[in-house]
Amino acid sequence: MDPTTGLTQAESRELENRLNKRQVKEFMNLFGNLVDNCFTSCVDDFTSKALSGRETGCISRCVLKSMATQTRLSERFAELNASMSAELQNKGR
Amino acid sequence: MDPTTGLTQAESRELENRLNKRQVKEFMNLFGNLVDNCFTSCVDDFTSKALSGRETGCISRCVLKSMATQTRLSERFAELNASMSAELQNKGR
Amino acid sequence: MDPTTGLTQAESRELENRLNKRQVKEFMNLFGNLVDNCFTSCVDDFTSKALSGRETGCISRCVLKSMATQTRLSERFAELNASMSAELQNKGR
Amino acid sequence: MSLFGFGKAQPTSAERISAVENELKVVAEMHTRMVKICTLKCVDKTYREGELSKGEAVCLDRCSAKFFEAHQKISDHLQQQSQQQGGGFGMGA
Amino acid sequence: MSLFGFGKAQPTSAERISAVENELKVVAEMHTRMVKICTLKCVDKTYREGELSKGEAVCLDRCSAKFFEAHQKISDHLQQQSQQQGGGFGMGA
Amino acid sequence: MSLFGFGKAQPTSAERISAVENELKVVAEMHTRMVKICTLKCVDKTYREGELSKGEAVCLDRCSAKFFEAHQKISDHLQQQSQQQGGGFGMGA
Repeated sequence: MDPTTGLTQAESRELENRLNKRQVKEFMNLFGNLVDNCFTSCVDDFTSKALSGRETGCISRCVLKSMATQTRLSERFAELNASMSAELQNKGR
Repeated sequence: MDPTTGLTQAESRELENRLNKRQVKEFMNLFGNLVDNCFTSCVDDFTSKALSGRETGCISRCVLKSMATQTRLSERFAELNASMSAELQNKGR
Repeated sequence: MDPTTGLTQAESRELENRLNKRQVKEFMNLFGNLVDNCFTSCVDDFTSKALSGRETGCISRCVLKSMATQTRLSERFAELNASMSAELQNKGR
Repeated sequence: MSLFGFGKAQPTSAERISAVENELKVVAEMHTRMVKICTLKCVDKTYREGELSKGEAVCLDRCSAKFFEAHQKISDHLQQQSQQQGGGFGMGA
Repeated sequence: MSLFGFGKAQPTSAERISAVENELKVVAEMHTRMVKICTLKCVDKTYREGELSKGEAVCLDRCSAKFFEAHQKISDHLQQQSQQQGGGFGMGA
Repeated sequence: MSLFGFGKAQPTSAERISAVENELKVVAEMHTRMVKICTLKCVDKTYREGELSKGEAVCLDRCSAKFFEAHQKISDHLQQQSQQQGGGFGMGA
């Protein structure tokens, strides 16, 4: 039995399975949002059917900056979530 | 057998189970949209990491007004849906 | 065994079942997005509770144009997807 | 709103449940979309007040009636179209 | 964030897994919403640089802190409201 | 577009179905996103006409080609990044 979740080993395994599926889904959403956001922000010229050098550069920088944003916000999220959980624990949950 | 839905009792129970899950999901969406909407509308000053009095007040009013909107539209929706269903029934469905 | 997917017949049937469910879901999304888009673009006058002739006309044209857009983009998508798949196949996948 | 009728002679238990579940889901999604759109069209986002103004309330009532009318019109439209052309509105896959 | 506690005496295995899964899902959705909103509030969309500027990074930190505070406030608000009125925030179906 | 390959020696029946289902889902979501973005970029929202103008049609063709190119570029980008850093783009949970 996992003392944090109160689940048996078999239950933990089933949960892990489902979380893996969720993670695949979340990664796909993340990727889709990245494409949406960078394409919308960087591509506005439809006089040609190939990306221009300017557009390609913008997309590369957009991907890098979006990943930096994601990383920074995930760190903050983890910190804030931990301190909130600690607070709730102190109140007796 | 339920004469409206044409389901047996066991089927009704299974349906109820699924609808409960859906309701939890819908409530979570509702709550998430409320946070999105009220945060986006009320918070625009990032010179501090704590909500200002003005922002907190705006969020409270936003929550109240959003609940009033939700309630009013749900009443209208129920009326309109009922009258539309009655109309379809009259046409012989 | 299907040589393209590598699935047995029973697996293909199960897959088809799931894809049918997905198609219903996708059609519902498509329809919902159509209503959202055409209502948002065409209806802006709330001095009456019935659609005006102008609004009704706008909605009809919006539906037609959206279907034309959907059809054209789906053709392009199929072509682009086919040529991309062929390219990947050539690289040895 | 019978988008998912019982076409076949004897639907299985799972099919009967899914049919009712789907009808309810269609109605729930329509509700969600209506709330989103009519809030956007009618409710002032500065949140100086926590209550709906008279003007906002009337706008919501009219918006919901127009939304139902538009929803019905678009639904009829698509049904006509699909009878004439035998589909054509989809991924074309 | 214990929105889905163990109210009943002896939850089944499936219920225990769902409860943990739901808590994690709530947290994941909150994370996704925060990333979307704070990116919108803080990150310049011209992508002249592939890195976050100092100003953008600080804005993201403050935005995430404010988002957690707002999230908590709105959650408390709704809980109070639902205790006073016994619900009222939903589809009313 | 083989994001979900068969890494292990002998995948079970359920895994094989899921793999094919996931590939199709990725393609369907990409299609949905492309329709949404290119409609936004190319189609005039006043709906004075029920047909696509020549200019709109050409814009849609080019937009879809650019969308595929951007999609591919971003996908390659992420794959490089994840090989260099071993992940880092996710919730960090």
